[in-house]
Amino acid sequence: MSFQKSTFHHPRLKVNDLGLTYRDYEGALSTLCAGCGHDSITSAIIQACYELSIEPHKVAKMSGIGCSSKAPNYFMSKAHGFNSVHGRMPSVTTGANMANQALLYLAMSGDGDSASIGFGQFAHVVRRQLNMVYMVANNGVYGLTKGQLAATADKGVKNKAGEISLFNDIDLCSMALQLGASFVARSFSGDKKQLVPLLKAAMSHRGFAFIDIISPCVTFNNHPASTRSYDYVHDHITTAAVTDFIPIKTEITTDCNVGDCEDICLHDGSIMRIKKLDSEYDTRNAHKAIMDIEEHKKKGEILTGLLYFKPTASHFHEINNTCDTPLNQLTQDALCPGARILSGINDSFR
Amino acid sequence: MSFQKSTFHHPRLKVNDLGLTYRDYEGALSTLCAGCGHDSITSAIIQACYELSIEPHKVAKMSGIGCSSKAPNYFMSKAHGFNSVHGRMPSVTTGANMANQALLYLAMSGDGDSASIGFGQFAHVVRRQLNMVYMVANNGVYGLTKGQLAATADKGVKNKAGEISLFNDIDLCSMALQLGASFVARSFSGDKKQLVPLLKAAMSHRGFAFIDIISPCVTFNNHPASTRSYDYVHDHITTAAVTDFIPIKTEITTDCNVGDCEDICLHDGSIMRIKKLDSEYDTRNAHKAIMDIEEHKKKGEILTGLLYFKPTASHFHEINNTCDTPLNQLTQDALCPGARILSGINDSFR
Amino acid sequence: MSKHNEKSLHKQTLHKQTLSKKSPNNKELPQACQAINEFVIRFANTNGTGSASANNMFAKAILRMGIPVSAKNIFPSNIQGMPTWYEVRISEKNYLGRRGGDSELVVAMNSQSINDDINSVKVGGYLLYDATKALNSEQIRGDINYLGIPISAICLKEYSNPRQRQLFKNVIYVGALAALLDMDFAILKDLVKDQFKGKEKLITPNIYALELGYQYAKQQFICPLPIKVESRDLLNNRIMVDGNTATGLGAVYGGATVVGWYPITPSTSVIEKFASYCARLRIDPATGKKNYAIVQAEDELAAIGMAIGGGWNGARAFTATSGPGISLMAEFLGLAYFTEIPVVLVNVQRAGPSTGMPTRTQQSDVLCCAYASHGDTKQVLLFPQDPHECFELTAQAFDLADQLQTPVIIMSDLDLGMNDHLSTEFKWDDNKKYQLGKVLSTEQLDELEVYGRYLDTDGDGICYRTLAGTHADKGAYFNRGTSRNKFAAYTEKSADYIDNMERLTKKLTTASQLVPQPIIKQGKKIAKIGLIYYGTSSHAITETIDHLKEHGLSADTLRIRAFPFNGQLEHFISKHQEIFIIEQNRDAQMKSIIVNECQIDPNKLNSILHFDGLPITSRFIEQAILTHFEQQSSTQQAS
Amino acid sequence: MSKHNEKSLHKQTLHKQTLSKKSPNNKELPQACQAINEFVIRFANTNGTGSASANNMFAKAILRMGIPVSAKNIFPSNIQGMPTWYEVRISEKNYLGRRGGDSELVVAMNSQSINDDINSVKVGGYLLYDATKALNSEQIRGDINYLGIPISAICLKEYSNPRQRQLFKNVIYVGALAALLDMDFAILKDLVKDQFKGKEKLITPNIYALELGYQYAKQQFICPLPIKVESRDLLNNRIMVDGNTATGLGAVYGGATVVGWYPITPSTSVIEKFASYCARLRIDPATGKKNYAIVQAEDELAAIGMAIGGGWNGARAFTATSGPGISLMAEFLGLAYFTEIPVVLVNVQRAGPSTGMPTRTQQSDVLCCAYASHGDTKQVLLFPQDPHECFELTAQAFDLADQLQTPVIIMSDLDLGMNDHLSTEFKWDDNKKYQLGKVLSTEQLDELEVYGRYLDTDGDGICYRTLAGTHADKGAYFNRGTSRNKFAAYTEKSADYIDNMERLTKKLTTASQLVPQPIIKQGKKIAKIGLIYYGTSSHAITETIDHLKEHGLSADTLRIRAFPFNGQLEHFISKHQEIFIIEQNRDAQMKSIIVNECQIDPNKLNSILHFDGLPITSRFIEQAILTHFEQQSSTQQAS
Ligand SMILES: Cc1ncc(C[n+]2csc(CCOP(=O)(O)OP(=O)(O)O)c2C)c(N)n1
Ligand SMILES: Cc1ncc(C[n+]2csc(CCOP(=O)(O)OP(=O)(O)O)c2C)c(N)n1
Ligand code: SF4
Ligand code: SF4
Ligand SMILES: [Mg+2]
Ligand SMILES: [Mg+2]
Repeated sequence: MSFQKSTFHHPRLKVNDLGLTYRDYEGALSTLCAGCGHDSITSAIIQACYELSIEPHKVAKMSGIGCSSKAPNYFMSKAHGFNSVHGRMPSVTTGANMANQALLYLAMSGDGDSASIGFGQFAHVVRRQLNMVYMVANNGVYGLTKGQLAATADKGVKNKAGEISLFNDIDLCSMALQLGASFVARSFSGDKKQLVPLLKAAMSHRGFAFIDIISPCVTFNNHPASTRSYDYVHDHITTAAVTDFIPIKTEITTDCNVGDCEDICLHDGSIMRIKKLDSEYDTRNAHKAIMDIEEHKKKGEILTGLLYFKPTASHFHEINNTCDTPLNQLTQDALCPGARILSGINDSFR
Repeated sequence: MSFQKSTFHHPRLKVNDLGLTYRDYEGALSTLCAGCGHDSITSAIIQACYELSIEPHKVAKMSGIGCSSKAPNYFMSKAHGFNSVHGRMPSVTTGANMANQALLYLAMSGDGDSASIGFGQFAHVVRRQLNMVYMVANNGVYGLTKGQLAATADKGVKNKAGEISLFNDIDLCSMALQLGASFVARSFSGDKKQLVPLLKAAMSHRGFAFIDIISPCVTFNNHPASTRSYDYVHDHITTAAVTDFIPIKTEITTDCNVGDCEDICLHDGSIMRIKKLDSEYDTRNAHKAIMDIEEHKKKGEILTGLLYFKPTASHFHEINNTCDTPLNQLTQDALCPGARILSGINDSFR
Repeated sequence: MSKHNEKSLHKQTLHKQTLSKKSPNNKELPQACQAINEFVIRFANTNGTGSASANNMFAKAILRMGIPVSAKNIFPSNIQGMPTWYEVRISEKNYLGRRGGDSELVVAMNSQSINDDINSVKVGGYLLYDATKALNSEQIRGDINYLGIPISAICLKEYSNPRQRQLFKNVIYVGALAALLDMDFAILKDLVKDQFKGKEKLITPNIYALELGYQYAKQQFICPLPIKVESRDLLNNRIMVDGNTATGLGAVYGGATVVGWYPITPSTSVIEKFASYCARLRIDPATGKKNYAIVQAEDELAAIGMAIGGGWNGARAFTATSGPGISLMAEFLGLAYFTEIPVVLVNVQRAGPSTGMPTRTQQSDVLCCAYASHGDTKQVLLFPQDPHECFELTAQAFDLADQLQTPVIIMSDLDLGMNDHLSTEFKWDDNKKYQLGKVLSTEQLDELEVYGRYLDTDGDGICYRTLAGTHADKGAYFNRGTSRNKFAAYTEKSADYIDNMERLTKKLTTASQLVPQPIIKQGKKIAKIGLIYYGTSSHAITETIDHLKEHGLSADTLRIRAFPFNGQLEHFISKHQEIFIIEQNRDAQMKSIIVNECQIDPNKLNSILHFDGLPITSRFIEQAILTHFEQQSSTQQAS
Repeated sequence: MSKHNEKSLHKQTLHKQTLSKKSPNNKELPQACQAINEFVIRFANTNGTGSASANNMFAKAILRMGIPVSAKNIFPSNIQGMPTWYEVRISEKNYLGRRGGDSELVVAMNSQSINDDINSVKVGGYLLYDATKALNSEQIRGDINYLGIPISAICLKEYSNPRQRQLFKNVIYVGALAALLDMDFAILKDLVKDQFKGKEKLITPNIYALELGYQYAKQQFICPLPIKVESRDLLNNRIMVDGNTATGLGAVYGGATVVGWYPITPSTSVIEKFASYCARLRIDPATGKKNYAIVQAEDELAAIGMAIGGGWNGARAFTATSGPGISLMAEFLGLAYFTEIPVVLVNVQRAGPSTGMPTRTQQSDVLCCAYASHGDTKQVLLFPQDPHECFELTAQAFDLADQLQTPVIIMSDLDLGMNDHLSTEFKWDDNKKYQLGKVLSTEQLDELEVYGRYLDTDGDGICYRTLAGTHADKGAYFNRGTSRNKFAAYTEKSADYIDNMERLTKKLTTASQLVPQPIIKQGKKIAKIGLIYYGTSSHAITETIDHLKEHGLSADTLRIRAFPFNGQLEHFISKHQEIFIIEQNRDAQMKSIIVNECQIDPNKLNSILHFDGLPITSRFIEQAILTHFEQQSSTQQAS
């Protein structure tokens, strides 16, 4: 069941550049468990889109199957959404994007959805550099099927039923880095301050952006033996670099030390400011990022923030040399070669 | 069609420790193209098994679909083989191994089979550390379907039909390393001297062993614009470390400089000798291996040899704590709890 | 409040007053429902609030009183906070299918759904609700009886911990029901003790909560109500258990050792139960090591791939899945069919198509399983009706798969798999030996002159297989999904291909003799009506037969237990004038298969199709049959 | 040499001597085959040796002489070194199905298969072979004529480069055939010129090779042979092309822009041809950019996923696959059916099950496509018979998918897809507009009061869809594979679910009216026999009808072009006493569907099932029909 919220607008609600209120970015009432990390992601997305003044109907919300994949129903009801099949969101998003490159593709997946059944599709959509924001709500378990261990669960942890994770975890950020993603970040659903600007940067990035968001499952993976519980994550989080997002035509102020701060002009003219919290960190080195992730993991820490960014990335349509008009808007005139040409073709078969 | 070779044995053929001749390790006549790299892999496997005195019927030959996946038909006809479906060899091998851990699993796959359709299964069998030898015959194309580009093809190369590879290649060795494989090597079908000892080491290793074998497709990917042609590979190959294989009870001689040479005692008592050709190379550092692979690639070189090895690796059955008797040999007595226990179970439902 | 809307309201509850004939607003009250051991209680809860175990305790208490009972859990595809229902049918007539219709008693604990829940009370029935917050006038029907208990208020007073306040609500209403329905309170106490074995600290507070409810009801209402239970001895040794538990246990008894699986509702618990029984019964006593291996695969393709790999290598291997997983397994099922590998697949069907209604039941994968995969394929299917058969047919499935060297698919469904059913107890004969089929031993191979994997030596379409590692020189072959000759060598020769395909057809004929035969119930005199059904539809049938008799109609029945069919089905159809095939799908899938495989004129077969996702009811079936005859007689009159 | 083995041998070839009535060993020679424009030539080659283009040139030369011709490539599932055959049927009677049986002339170039090839020459027929190495005595039949040409020796002498020595062998025998069969040599030269347009340097050596063969034959044999060709004007504008090219071109004309695909024989060339036509016809002239996007996906699941994503977003999207790919797409096909997304899938069927015979033809995915995916599903299928229909039905499939908002599957097969067929030319009417179905524009949404994605406003089961980005406030919905109400909100309510499922059934009824109707050929007087067939079986039918007439049997025909069916099929069946359904599969899959969907008594339907992987022949069909009537009359006599 899903509930529509009342659409009555309080006259004095704040509006963004498009004249839309925060509520214009909301979706149906969530049916997730109270306290589920995924709901915090939803609200971070709403905030980011509202603040970026994204036109809701220019967004396509994509997902697979899982609690996390339900989340797109809970933001932006004015955007079309496609809740597809388990693990296959990347291919559906690829096709959708092929058909219409003018939309912003916000895709939500789970760790079961992306690291197990969907791992092949995940890898290949990274490889194809599809222009999209690929979010994984990483809770270390299969929420919707009641708590089985995901492939992202750390080796040795137990799920609620007491089963131990026997194998090394698959780190989706490391994989995305290795596969050549141009924007890779990790964040925490409980840290909106970090998450919202990362989301904004990812949405403004033209190219493939991946964000692994640790998102505790309160029902099945919030116990003391978990490394995806709110408490554990709070206590073990560490951040390499974060972003600030400065929209077009905003005056740029300097609020950080030279050297630890870098302003990058994005294709639409807005500025992404990378602030390094760890001054050693290099957001341009994918290999080092992989090693840093692992070193922190060895120390029991979770490295979050912007892990890698390549501002000059190209994306699928550039590589494919697709025409600028979205393919779904080409008319018969542009598509159909017509009878005259056909008669020439017929002749080639005589 | 497949042809059986005549099984007549010349009385003076050399025999190995089991009293078997080289021909006892052969299979059906190959139906691959004359000059196909895969046939060289076949003969390297035959040589390795013959020299290691492996009992043919204690081997299970596993494969997916492709020219490469036909290869198991062309070695060891005395071993059972399973030519499964495209991209799914890893799961079938997992099940087979679960059922009978006493066999040696020699698995052959192609780059289409493993890097595209089978990428998810590839990743997860690595993660589960199945005790097997996973070989990929890497020719950069889909041979059996006539030359489409594989995901392992280098960006920018053309296939025979003139299509350009638009995206970064997936490097299966790097992936295996990232996913925690305990033995990772790259070799070249044209370099038996390197390949045979690597195969022996992989077969003697208890744990997951991965070998990516560059294996030119003479029919569809042996042209000048290819980076998987015989000529290209010959000219651009470079080797980090190779192995020698010293069977049990053989006297160990020193034939290399101290420091660049390491002897490792395997679980069956034989010795694997790692000889470093590049004295800087560290076969115990998976991350460095990934970086080395890439650095060489940037220089236009193909790094081959033993890339990584973890002698103390554990494997699936150890982790699972499976009983030592192969599961397929357990009798009804061991498996069926019987009527008495059932009546207790019935009572629990009253 | 569409139904029996009554505006004004004086008293909401029957506090210590005799049930009057007058409603609170002085309208004539309909006769209050009266029943002993023959009524339905519906619990309306919010999921994730712990109601399931309390409701289950209630049902089990009825069971321990010796009264036949059935329970249906109607839950949402979400984890917490959505409406969920639990329907308990108490029936000393042994009518254990879902009854359907309104309930005599509704326990309405969910404010989200309460309006609908109030409407689901039968006229003259009872509504037990949390009276902490008064009902509004819209929620008052004049034709039912209200039993308000301030459950939240009691909990607020009694408990300080919020989790307890939530959990004990459920226990309190069970306690109240004990008083209202005259249940054996001692049984409830025992159940609490059983449930918290090992967590003894929890026993006292639970019993205390039961008593809170019990006492409140005793004090405030006239107990028992006109609907109530009385102890009986009607169980005949039956047990109450869900089908998935039985299937998991059947796999243990059947000797399964290799499992690849991927979680999916409603099949997950098949594997969970298999795993937990294995952990208890399958650890090697000498070494503490496992006599089995279970892998949570990365997806369903891998899951069936593992099972096939295990089956090929001579282990008894299986997997379990539902809907989408079945579709994903299609390619591998074709491979196993064509390469003739024994493997068992448990399909716990849910409502399709696509993701459909994952927590609702259906029998809608029949067609896609019978002919799974591209090309000409036919698969062996088994249709258990209850937990007893889940156990028995699962164990047998491993024999059949080994004997036939082909996949065997157990066609369970959500109702059977996840709901508790009263069922014949599980039985095992220690003298029965596993049928491992035609597998050649080292010695047999030694004696053999020529070995051909696909030589049909016995003429039954089933050939001799060999296992890797058996023999140093003989019997090895290259297993492949491509076509091959009798010696397993690759071939594109038409004659070899046809020969092989025709042998596979012959094998299916052999299979039709080996699989469990249909159960036919037929009087000496053949009835006019023949009912054909399978799986969980069977629970509605006794009731249907009885009710049809009341309408002067007698019916014989045939319950399909397996595909492929043999002659009995055709024979039954030919002997009956009016055949009805009862199914829980939209497209009459079993009928399609019957028509196709038995060459039966489809016009001879009437379909009764129930596919709303809830278990089929006898009412639905009766209705369809009666309507059929009414229409028939009206057309006859007209013509 | 099982067949006509003759031991002793004097002369192997008919060197400049009249065809004598005596065999080389003085036995009576059977009458040498005589035929003008009505015979079969079979080329036996090794694959990977360049024979395909030479053989194709031969067939095309016949075509350009105005004589109907058909060609079947019978190739192995391997790349190089295995036997491959090319069968050319020349028939001025327009019998263009595979004839089957032995051939009048066999060109035997493959020493691996030569014994079989010699046996495949018809009594009195001719064997053209490479006489560089003499045949052994076992290979000499007394009842056929040997035409030995030392082809290898000629090549060795004429060419130094080994690749040329290999390639020109094929051209030489084509040249020889030109002399032997009295072909128009100028046409062959033209074909060479056409073939090497752009590579002019290759023209002269190829023509030289043709002449080598031509001159050798002229000098050494009495030319022409009693079998020969004569120019005619029998083509009626027909073209010769393979079905996959036509399908790829149809997709261009149908406006397809989004393609996800994965290579698999025999469907690969559908996409390759689509891509190459797009590269020619679909580059934006202004910018040089592509008006389309093609992705070689990682597998078939991703391929169909991409097509569905594209279809959801309003592009015309498709994919193509075969056998295993169909199985892998099952889950996604269910999603597209249930979420009502237009998408086109081309299934070029090959011989199953499993990997089966990947380079052989069959019609064995009918059942699994019609009911693809778990749950209650039905898919729309189209059955093209020839390249003309591949073109037309593919273009139309995009209209149908958009109009019906559901997957449309084009059921081609290897024979149709990969073999050249003589076919009506492609036609396109520039006035015809794409039917984009019910998609709401911004303006339409503006005017709408309430939008519900699944409101059946028009009562035809097809609802109005909206595309992302169309309207700032209205029309957005959450597309899902779970069940939903008319407003696309998630529901587990039985009534909503049933309502939706019944609407989908209604939609299929609407579909049955929109899809291409069957082609019925029926005289004024209804014949006793009704033949029902579909797809490539049609090529055998003219011949069958003629031959049946010779046996005094007349037959009407119905060619199925689409599923779901409408009333015409039932009507045809009811009007004919004896119905035969002709299929290229083992399990009578189309018959199953007919019986099931049209409620027809299966006993009324006789199946003719050809499933050896080669294209069906008229001989096979006639035989089956004649046997049927013989058996019928013998049982009638007996009784
Ligand atoms: C093909 C298929 N297999 C299995 C399922 C059952 N299923 C639903 S959600 C899910 C896992 C969800 O886990 P995850 O992606 O981590 O999401 P979460 O619920 O944890 O947010 C599974 C296995 C399914 N719907 N489809
Ligand atoms: C499910 C499925 N999809 C596609 C195919 C067709 N197919 C056969 S082999 C192959 C690719 C083989 O490429 P690779 O694995 O690289 O092996 P190679 O032939 O190059 O050795 C494909 C796509 C198939 N058999 N099954
Ligand atoms: S089960 Fe876990 S992941 Fe799912 S909604 Fe509840 S808390 Fe969130
Ligand atoms: S096509 Fe390529 S890969 Fe296949 S057999 Fe020939 S050379 Fe080898
Ligand atoms: Mg998860
Ligand atoms: Mg390859």
